[in-house]
Amino acid sequence: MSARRQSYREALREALREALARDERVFLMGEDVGRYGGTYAVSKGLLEEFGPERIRDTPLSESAFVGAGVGAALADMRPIVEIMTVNFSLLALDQILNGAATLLHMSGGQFHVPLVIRMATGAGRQLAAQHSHSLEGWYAHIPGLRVIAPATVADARGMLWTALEDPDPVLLFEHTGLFAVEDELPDDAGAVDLDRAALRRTGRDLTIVCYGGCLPKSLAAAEALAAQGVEAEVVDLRTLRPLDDETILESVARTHRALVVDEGWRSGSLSAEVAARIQERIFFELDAPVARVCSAEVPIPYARHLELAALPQPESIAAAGLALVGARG
Amino acid sequence: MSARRQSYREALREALREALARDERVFLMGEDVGRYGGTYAVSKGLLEEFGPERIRDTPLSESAFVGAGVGAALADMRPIVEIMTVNFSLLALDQILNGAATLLHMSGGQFHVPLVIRMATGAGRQLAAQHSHSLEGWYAHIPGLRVIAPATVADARGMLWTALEDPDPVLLFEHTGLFAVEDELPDDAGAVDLDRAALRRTGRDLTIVCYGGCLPKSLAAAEALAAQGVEAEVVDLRTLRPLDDETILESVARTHRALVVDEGWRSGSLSAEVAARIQERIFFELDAPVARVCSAEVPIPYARHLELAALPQPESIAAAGLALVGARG
Amino acid sequence: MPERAAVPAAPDVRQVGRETCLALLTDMLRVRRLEERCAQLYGEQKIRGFLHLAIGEEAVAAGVMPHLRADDNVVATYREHGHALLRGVSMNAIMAEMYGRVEGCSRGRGGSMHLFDRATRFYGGNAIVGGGLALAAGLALADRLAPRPGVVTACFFGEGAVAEGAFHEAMNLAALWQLPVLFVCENNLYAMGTALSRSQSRIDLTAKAAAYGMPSANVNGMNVLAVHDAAGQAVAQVRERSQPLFLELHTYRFRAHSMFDPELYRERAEVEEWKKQDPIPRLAAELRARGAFDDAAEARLEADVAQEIADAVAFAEVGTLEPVEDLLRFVTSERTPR
Amino acid sequence: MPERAAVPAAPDVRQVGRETCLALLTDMLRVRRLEERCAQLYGEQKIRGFLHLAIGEEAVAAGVMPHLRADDNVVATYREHGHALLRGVSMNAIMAEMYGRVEGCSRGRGGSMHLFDRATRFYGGNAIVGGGLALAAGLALADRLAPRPGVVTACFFGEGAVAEGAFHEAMNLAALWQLPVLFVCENNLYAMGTALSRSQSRIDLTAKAAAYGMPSANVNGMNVLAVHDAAGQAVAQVRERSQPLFLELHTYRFRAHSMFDPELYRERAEVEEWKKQDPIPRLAAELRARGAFDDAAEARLEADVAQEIADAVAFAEVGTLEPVEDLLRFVTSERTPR
Ligand SMILES: Cc1ncc(C[n+]2csc(CCOP(=O)(O)OP(=O)(O)O)c2C)c(N)n1
Ligand SMILES: Cc1ncc(C[n+]2csc(CCOP(=O)(O)OP(=O)(O)O)c2C)c(N)n1
Ligand SMILES: [Mg+2]
Ligand SMILES: [Mg+2]
Repeated sequence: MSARRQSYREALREALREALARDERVFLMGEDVGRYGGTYAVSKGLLEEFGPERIRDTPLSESAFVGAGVGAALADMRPIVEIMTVNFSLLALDQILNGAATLLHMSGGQFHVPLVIRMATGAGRQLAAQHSHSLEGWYAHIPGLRVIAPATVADARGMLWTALEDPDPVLLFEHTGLFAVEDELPDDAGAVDLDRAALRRTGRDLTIVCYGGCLPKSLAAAEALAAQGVEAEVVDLRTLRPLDDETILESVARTHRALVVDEGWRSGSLSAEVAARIQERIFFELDAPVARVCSAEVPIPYARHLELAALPQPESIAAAGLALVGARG
Repeated sequence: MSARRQSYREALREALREALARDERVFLMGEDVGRYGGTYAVSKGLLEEFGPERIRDTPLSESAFVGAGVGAALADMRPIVEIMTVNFSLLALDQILNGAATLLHMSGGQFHVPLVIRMATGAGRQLAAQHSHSLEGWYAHIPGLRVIAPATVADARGMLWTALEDPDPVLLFEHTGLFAVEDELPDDAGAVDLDRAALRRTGRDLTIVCYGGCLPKSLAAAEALAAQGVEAEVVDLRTLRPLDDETILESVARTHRALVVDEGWRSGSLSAEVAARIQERIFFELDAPVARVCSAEVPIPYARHLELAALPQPESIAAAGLALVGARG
Repeated sequence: MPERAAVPAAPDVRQVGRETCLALLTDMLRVRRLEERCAQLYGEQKIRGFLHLAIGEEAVAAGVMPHLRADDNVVATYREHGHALLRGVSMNAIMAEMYGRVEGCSRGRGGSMHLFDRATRFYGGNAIVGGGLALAAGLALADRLAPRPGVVTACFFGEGAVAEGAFHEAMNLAALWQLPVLFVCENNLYAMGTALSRSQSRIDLTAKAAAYGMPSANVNGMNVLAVHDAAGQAVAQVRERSQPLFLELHTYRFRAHSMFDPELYRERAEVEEWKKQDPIPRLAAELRARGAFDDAAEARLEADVAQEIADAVAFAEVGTLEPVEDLLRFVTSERTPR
Repeated sequence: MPERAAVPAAPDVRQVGRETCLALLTDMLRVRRLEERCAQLYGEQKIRGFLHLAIGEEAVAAGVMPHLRADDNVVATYREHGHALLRGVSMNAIMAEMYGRVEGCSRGRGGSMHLFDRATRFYGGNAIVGGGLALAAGLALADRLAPRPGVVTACFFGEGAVAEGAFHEAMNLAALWQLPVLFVCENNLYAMGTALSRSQSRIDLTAKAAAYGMPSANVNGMNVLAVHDAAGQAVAQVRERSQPLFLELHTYRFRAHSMFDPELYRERAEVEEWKKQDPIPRLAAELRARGAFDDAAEARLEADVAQEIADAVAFAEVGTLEPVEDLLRFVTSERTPR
């Protein structure tokens, strides 16, 4: 089977192209997805290929075009709505929470909302406080949604397919730090199983649980730890709602130590839920408290050195890993 | 010192009246705060007393009037903005997160936002999926905000004062289930210390951590437990951001068992953060994993029996408390 | 309909036809009596939560619905009992819903504010003011893309919603993309206790439509024949031209906003004044004047309606409660049908 | 200004006066050269993050700012270097901000998109499209309540913002409460890659103002004398009547939206056509034609501006980095000053 080197961005684009080609009901809409070619060039070329009805530029009206996506999904289309970045998704949150996530239940199971909402997320490019949010964890709080965060090129390629097969709304978070990442991808790469977290590295001494933009950082930290004789297992959550408890717990039950890495602000981030669950379920397997490395609780500052200090980094992850294996138990 | 019996609603109203009388810069704005008398009658009579410039009815424009509150606070007024309920606050979330919470930092410390935003919160009155949210925990994720949740008549009376003295934005959550609760209140009841959680009941066997609408339920559960010989300590968080770790940890270090009660949906609720912190900080003091009783992960259903089943209840809290003291350790 | 048509003269009973008029009267009466009964049942705590009555405003739903086809879509607000009923949702299912029963049109999960029905393409029941407009645009977009030419989406909302950003965004989107949406603004002058003049700097709401280049009309919403006439033209225009249209219907609610409203914000006299325009006796009187309605007919009609309501209450009373073990159903779709 | 005034004839150099014209020219040139240098520094990675240049649009800020008093307020967008500079924020502080230095006008926490300055009542620098309008209404509300009669809040935003619900809500609120806000819409025809005609069903934006009953005017934003004239009248009207006003300034950005934009959405020829209207050479030529400007004056002016920029760069280069230990400062207020 042949393989090609592809970037995360290209993988997302191919997944979109394939979805559009496969199913007439699929269309993409959002700000600058068409003529501009996509803010992060993900949808570049698709307008030429599929035309303006299916690659639909919208006005700056996040609430309306997300709501329109919900409406179109209700009427059995398969809309893919792109919110340029998670930062602007706040303007559409009512439509997501009180609409997309809730209609199936409120209608007693009558109205499905097969909607996929993609958004770029994350900090790290000196875009400052209003353009650097990591709010995936927030969305993972909402019943009725599936929340996914591809961290690898293969997942960027495969997750959209699976998301489009979901009869319920799926939020897909693309970390801006990953767009340029490249990897080999088999030519027939396709749908991936969204129900399971993935072991990205095996190790006996501790489990690092992470997702999205923190996967490469966690893997780098694991390498650094390995150089010091500490073998970290790395679990990539992939789906943030619902969480795959089994994979997490199975790993931690083996390593007896868990470190959760999350680009969200520490208090109330997804890391808290993961930590709470681990101790709830396998408290007596733990040799040490579940530790966390998250973003500092500060609106992300512009200055480079401050932004770097505010976010999880391979160094801070490795340091927390070392402290964890040194902890009593 | 004499005392009067007062409802939570009346206490809130007196706090508003006092604030308006004390400081010319204070004004109240929001939907139906004036002529209607407040959706929950909290501001009833204030229009007549303070006039329409200071008791300002707004159009149904949550984003604009919250943003206007931020602007007025920047210019050194002391606005109290009422968002009728937390459910509608989603429409103003951008102004809260990207504005109120962030301006001080983005401006390098130049622009303070002394804004108080009040909102009703909570389920329990069969208002169904779109009108029953408990999103305080979400807001407690945002750096730059203080989030408070009065659970007693005294706190309803005192917290507004303290909030208005804060140079930074404060979100005040009033649980709809508490408006009619009455209690004795000294005539000179005034400002309360927002930095500390409160021990509402002492006990040796476990610590129940809760806030807002779950306080009466937790106290009822503690009584039920006491009847079975289990003495629960009840900690009322009062301030959800920043959390008063000390009071929580001090109690749990004594009881060695913690149960967190939260009306938010379980995954990603504030209860997760509290649980994560407890095990992080005093893991080796714990005789059992930190347990949680939260709302079921379902849009709140209309039917009464289903709504009751979806929310924490004294019975489910007591049952979890019993299970916890029975747990190994 | 031209851009911002003037208030058209209402047709009279003769022009509209006796059958149609009687049907309109029946429709309005069914809604009126149903809601009166709901208010009672609320007092008896059979119905709980929020309950918003449209008593006084029946001409709106009654005048618009007859023009919609089975494949059209309807989006409404929390004040939607009449809309659901006249769209064709059975009174049984509506009543059972308010009782929180499985037999309810939303299985008891939604309640008064969230009536839904797939069979009649009734997309709710939305309790977020302004929340339904974008949804309607999306339904119409789906019809455009499918394509299902000639399908109309009727979207009802109160005048209070006009202040919401959601209104602006959806109106622009519908006009920009020429989506076949009929926006029906039920201007009953108040949003809870807030009079329109305290909510809008300019209270002529068709001026908003004009700002989007959307055709619009002003209609007397207390005269069902006027509504029926204007809505007929409007629906036809949306259907044929596949472009949105904005109808402002001037109406009034006779009752409180919800069951909790002490009505401090308006004078009793104002309410009484508007009651003189009650669309039901008005049409009944016109019919009587033409000899098309009399005491006997009225008694029959009332009896029929009373029977329908009695049946619905009986149906709801014996309805099933969803087992508590099923609490978590319908959060996500069931992949294998149970 | 009447409701929706027609495009007024621009005054000429003689009418405006030589001194004022030279000041306007100087202002525009300072912004132009500053931004050209910023682009360079971005290439050198001295400036990072997003950088949005207003090259081509200098007449907007240059024409409006001179009419504002020290006690007026200014709210702007992420494309605000010129606004900050011409409001009186020092070039040093602006450049240091983009370098991420403590000496920056936001201590390096904000960067290019978040210039703030308390001294000049410059309330930022907002990177959420439409995010500043409600803020401006609130500033004006505070002036009303304080009261500080005669104070004006000038709020700048791009035409893309008009599609946001936030625009609608803030416009209505300002008009309803008669708040003294000057809304300045910088219509440069594109929001990133989206042409206005793909964003608005009706592209005459003053029609939106009319829907709120707000007076408005259309102005040629490429002619600084026209802007200066219209803004003068507008500011005076807002100040005197204490009511909002909407100015639509037709302008064009010569450069890409940001440093990442491949400009696939417009023809090179369109850009070149607009460049012929470049407001800087246009005014320079008019001044030359009147003998009020010549090669020597131009050389002097360019040299002065170059010096100011060189100084600013030097200042920023030697600026301080905030200690990493201070990362958490300014999240909440410091109760005891450090
Ligand atoms: C976004 C939002 N804000 C506030 C409310 C609370 N609320 C419910 S109904 C209502 C009044 C709406 O008035 P209008 O749109 O005129 O409809 P009417 O009730 O008159 O039919 C308000 C403010 C809400 N449901 N949603
Ligand atoms: C709410 C929101 N949506 C999207 C964006 C991304 N974005 C940044 S600038 C911009 C274009 C804005 O255009 P316009 O308002 O015309 O201002 P211009 O850039 O032309 O000056 C967009 C879409 C944003 N910053 N905020
Ligand atoms: Mg109304
Ligand atoms: Mg623009």
